[in-house]
Amino acid sequence: MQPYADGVVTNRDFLRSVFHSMLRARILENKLSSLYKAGKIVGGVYLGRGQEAVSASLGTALIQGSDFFAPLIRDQAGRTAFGEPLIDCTRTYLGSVEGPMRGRDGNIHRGRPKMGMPAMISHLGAQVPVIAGMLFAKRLQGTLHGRVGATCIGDGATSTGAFHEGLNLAAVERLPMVVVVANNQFAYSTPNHRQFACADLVEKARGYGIGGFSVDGTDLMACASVIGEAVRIAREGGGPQLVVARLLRLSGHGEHDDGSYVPAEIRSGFYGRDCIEVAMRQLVENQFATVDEILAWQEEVAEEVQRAVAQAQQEAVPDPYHEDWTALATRFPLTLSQAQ
Amino acid sequence: MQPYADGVVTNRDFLRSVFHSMLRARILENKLSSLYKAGKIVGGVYLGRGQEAVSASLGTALIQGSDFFAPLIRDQAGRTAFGEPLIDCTRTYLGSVEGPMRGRDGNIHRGRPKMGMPAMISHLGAQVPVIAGMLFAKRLQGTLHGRVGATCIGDGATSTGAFHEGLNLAAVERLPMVVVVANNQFAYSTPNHRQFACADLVEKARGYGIGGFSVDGTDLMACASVIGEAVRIAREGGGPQLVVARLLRLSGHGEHDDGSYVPAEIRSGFYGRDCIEVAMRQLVENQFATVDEILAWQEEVAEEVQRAVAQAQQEAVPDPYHEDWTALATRFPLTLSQAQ
Amino acid sequence: MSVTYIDAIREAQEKLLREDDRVFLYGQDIATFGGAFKATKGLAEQFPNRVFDAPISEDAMIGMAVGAAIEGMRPIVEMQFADFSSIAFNQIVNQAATHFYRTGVPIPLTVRLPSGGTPGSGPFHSQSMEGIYAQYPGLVVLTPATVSDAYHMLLDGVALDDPVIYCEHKFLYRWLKAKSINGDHLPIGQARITRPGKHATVVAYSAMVHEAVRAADRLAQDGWEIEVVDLRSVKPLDLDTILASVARTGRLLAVGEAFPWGGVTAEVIARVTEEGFHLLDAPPQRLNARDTPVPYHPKLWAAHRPTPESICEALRKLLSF
Amino acid sequence: MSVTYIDAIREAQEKLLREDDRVFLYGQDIATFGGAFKATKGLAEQFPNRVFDAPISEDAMIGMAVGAAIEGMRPIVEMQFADFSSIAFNQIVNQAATHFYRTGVPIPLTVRLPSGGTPGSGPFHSQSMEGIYAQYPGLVVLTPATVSDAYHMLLDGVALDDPVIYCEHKFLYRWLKAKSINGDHLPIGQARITRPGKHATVVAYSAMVHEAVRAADRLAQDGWEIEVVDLRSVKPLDLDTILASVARTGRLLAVGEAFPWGGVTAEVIARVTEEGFHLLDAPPQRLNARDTPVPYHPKLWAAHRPTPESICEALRKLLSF
Ligand SMILES: Cc1ncc(C[n+]2csc(CCOP(=O)(O)OP(=O)(O)O)c2C)c(N)n1
Ligand SMILES: Cc1ncc(C[n+]2csc(CCOP(=O)(O)OP(=O)(O)O)c2C)c(N)n1
Ligand SMILES: [Mg+2]
Ligand SMILES: [Mg+2]
Repeated sequence: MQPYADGVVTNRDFLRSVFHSMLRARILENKLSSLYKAGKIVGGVYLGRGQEAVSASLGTALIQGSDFFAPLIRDQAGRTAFGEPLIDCTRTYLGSVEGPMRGRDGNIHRGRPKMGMPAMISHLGAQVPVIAGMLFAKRLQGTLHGRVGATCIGDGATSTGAFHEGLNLAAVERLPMVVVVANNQFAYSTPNHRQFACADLVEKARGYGIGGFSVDGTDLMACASVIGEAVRIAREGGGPQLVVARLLRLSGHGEHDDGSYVPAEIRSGFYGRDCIEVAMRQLVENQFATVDEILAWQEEVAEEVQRAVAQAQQEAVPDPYHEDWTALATRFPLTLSQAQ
Repeated sequence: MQPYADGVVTNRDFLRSVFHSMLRARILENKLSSLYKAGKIVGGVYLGRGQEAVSASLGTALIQGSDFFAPLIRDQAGRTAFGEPLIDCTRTYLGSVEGPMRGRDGNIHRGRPKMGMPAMISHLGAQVPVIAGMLFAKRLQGTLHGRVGATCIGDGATSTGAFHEGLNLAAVERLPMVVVVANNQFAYSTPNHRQFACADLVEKARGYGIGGFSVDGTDLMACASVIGEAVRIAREGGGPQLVVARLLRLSGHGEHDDGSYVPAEIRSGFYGRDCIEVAMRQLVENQFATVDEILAWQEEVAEEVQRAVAQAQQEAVPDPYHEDWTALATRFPLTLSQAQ
Repeated sequence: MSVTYIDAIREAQEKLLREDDRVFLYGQDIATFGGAFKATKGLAEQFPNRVFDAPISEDAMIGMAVGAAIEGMRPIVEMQFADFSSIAFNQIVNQAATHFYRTGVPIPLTVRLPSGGTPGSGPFHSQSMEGIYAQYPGLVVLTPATVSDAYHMLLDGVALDDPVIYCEHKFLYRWLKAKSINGDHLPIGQARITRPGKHATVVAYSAMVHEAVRAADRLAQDGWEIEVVDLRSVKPLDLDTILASVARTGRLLAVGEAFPWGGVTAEVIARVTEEGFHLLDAPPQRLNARDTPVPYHPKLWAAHRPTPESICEALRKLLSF
Repeated sequence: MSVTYIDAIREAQEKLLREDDRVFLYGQDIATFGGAFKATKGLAEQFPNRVFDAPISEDAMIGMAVGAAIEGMRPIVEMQFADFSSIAFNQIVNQAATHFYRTGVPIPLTVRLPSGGTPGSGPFHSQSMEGIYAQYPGLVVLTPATVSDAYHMLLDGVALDDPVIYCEHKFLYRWLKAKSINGDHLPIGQARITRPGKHATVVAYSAMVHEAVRAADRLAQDGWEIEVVDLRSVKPLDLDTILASVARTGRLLAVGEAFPWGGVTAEVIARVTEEGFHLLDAPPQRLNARDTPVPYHPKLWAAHRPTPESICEALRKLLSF
């Protein structure tokens, strides 16, 4: 969906759509948090609270079925906006064998590569070249036109060699790629000043020869507009675009973490505001949605989440005795004809 | 040696010194090339022809015994300027067991880590964090003041994750480090436009939050001045500095390669001029040296090179039967007292 | 009062910082935060300017530590998980490991790898990489299985002049407790007879030592006396202790938590059969994890790695020859 | 007319590009320049927009290829030297190797690794990494020793749906010639009896097959008939063929050019002793390179890796039991 393609009307629809995904993500994640605290989830739970405006703006600007999106650990909102069914999420967290990862991998590592959404590995930065490669394949196949590939990463992940190599490769190939950096001021407990020394991460863009944008990540309208614009430029052949969003994680690194290392003045500072509240205000003030509408959405979504959790909880977990214990697609030994 | 510390007089001495190292490197490398072609050297021979002004300017601006210098494959001139004896070079290339690598490693991989010059591994970019670590150690030991660490790399190596991670780490620690990129337009056969997409590699500096300089690498006086300045700033606490020198490799990638992929218009273009000739002209025109002086240096150096080759050639090569076949400093089994 | 495996790792680092000013700690989130597993809790406050948060740059972290080691320091680098050392692979195996051989200048660097599986951790937070690093000349690879070893082997490892890959098992962190940090304090390179026996030898290391002891306990109920050897260090490998055990029992099972191709168990079997073939009364057996990534779901995970049940089964087979 | 090992690699890539438009080549200096070893000579001209020069970014090269494979391509990535794949280690072992298991989407990616030692190449242009990659679930690791295998196994490897680590030996590139590229064309996963014999079995792969044959030739002069088995692929490993050979000879020597801890030879011995202990009339032996980085100087290099002399010596020891 294009944020500004047809002026105000589309704009309204776009913003409502982004917000709806934000809401779905927030409510879903609140539920995941409760489930975690109730001991119903094994493994880590990493939430995107406070980052929904950025993530959902990106996911909404992408076209499912044609674009590619590699979400990272705080992209529940982007996943939702890109079209991932909630049930994929609850199944994965709750270990259902029906989920896309079948219990083999967990939580945020889920994906559906064949639907344009690769499944992240934990190693930060590693999805950047993967998205580049998906786009590269489309160029070779002659079907790149009009497509975009995008990925989100954190401030910490900009320090990885993978980010650097991948972004540079995309720049050399001038691929239609958007990398959104959610600079939430911390990488786990590590503050920006122990992570990089430039004034704003967006200053990296020039060094890669790509477009650069900076945006207040707590502001729905700013995010929708700037990220939408970056996606549009990439889609129209402008090469890779780097968007840096300034914001704050509104929870711990994971639900095991209380984030107490974040100083009080940062928490209560500008980026500590909740993007959902800001967005709600923006929608209402601009008469894009009414309070009642939003309350109705909330109720709907809460029920939807409840259903997705309930369904995943009643499904079978993987059974080691029926597990196909091989990592290979090929079944060896091959006969001669198979090998050819 | 500081290029401009005491005005013109030192400047004159500095330039003469840089030039002398350039000359020594060129004459030595011409000899290495002949030895290679005569089949006297096993393994690759990678020369710094055309890059001597950059490399020697850096080596001369550094203080041996206090600064650190990690040369790369085209830094014979910088090595010489930093104080590496010619015999270290000829011994390594000719496989003498007396050389610093004792036949265990070869050619450009030589170094004397304990004298401030680490021995490069082949993997490009890998020396960047090593220099950072040497400086970091000095900070911890309280003896960093006044020191600089430097390394050279090529345009191609800026695409490595190692370069990115290492430079960023140095920037975060604000270490007194200078990274000189010799942008010789090609990485082996790969031209700049297949390597990066920014207009000038110096544009990367801002993205790391460090100082950036750009210089004509064929111009001795420009190199001495700009590189000298970068070293000075780093030494005085200005944090890491990135210097990008534009030039051309005046030989193949290695002596096995004729570099025929370099288009004629680039060869005959501005960066195709020979920095030694430019430097000679500059010295003479500014009356920093006379032609006779330079001719005398040439003769001296040629003899010196001849001696270093002759000596290395008559020395023993390593003997596998007397080789200590272990990669460990520790001799196992340890007794209890040794282990403590 | 009891001390856990991770307490021991913390204590060792505290002692090292206190007694050796060449030691410093470098790793992600290890300073104020005290590390993802709290192995460095409080150390940054106690030793200002000796404990540093690193950027998310594993390759540069090791490269930096190599440089610092050249200049006389003894860095301890914490990888947040062993699995992330794949990013630092080049600096570990090509820079650190080759340095002494090439230049004669040793690199006394210790890399702490939080290793091994725990339920729900999945493919990228569960790996056991000892068998990867041990293949490279120039590295010492330690795999402590006890609280006392976790402590003493970290101290002894940092004292070595060589790069040390210190594989600490995450499952043992809080689960494994001891009355005291003291122990027999064997030197690095020496294996331990954890449990004496006479019918078969199980060679294990790290968390698998405990699974092997459990299996041995069960088989004891049927009258079998199983000897359990704890390798402690996988490189160097203490072949003498293994051979002496096999000489007593005539039967060998090697157990490891890593992937089944190659690795520690293959090396143990190959060395024993080469040097002690005549001691063997039955085909030596191996038990490793399965040949897939480490699965996320606890049910799959429990079936992926060796367990007391599968070790018992392997031992029964071994004893039946 | 004769065809070399590297010709075969080039021919295979040409055929693949011609017949399968999912195939593309990616690597440093492989387009106009034709590659550091000329394995892709002329292919960029012949197949415009199918052969690409990569930046010096091994990690991104593999990451990119994984992405392309997800979208239906069959990339062949050339590492300039196997040793530089250490930079791509994470993308190979954690991204490519785990992908099918995790997601059910296969990654038909082939990574060409110019492997093994040549005189004067030193520690970073000589490595043999097959035993490293084979440890990881999800990878197929091929080690062709003949011209025909170099050709057919590259074709067959690219046809597999899994990531393939194709280890091509640099020493064989121009030294190894054959009359024709055709051969017996065994399927991947099947070993070959290169030289039949009855007194002992040497299991080898890649360049070491030729050294083993030389050693066997020498021992033949003393009346010993040595059987040489060429593994061809080290993962999967064809245990059946090895066991059948050992059943005939009763004696086993495993020879590899990689470092001596773990690796292919350990896996071979461990598997044979586990499954075929009763077939062995003598302790199975191993011969690997020495436990140091690969030295630069030809004199040291020649003593670092197994040679016909050292193989003969190991065989004589084996035959004397
Ligand atoms: C290469 C790598 N190193 C370390 C980690 C462990 N780790 C997981 S999340 C994280 C912090 C990430 O910070 P950032 O990129 O800023 O993202 P945020 O969590 O703030 O959204 C770390 C260090 C990892 N996943 N990958
Ligand atoms: C990580 C890595 N990949 C590949 C190589 C092989 N290689 C050696 S030199 C070279 C080209 C280097 O180009 P550049 O950095 O521009 O330096 P130049 O040779 O032009 O001085 C390459 C690809 C390497 N040494 N390291
Ligand atoms: Mg962050
Ligand atoms: Mg270059």
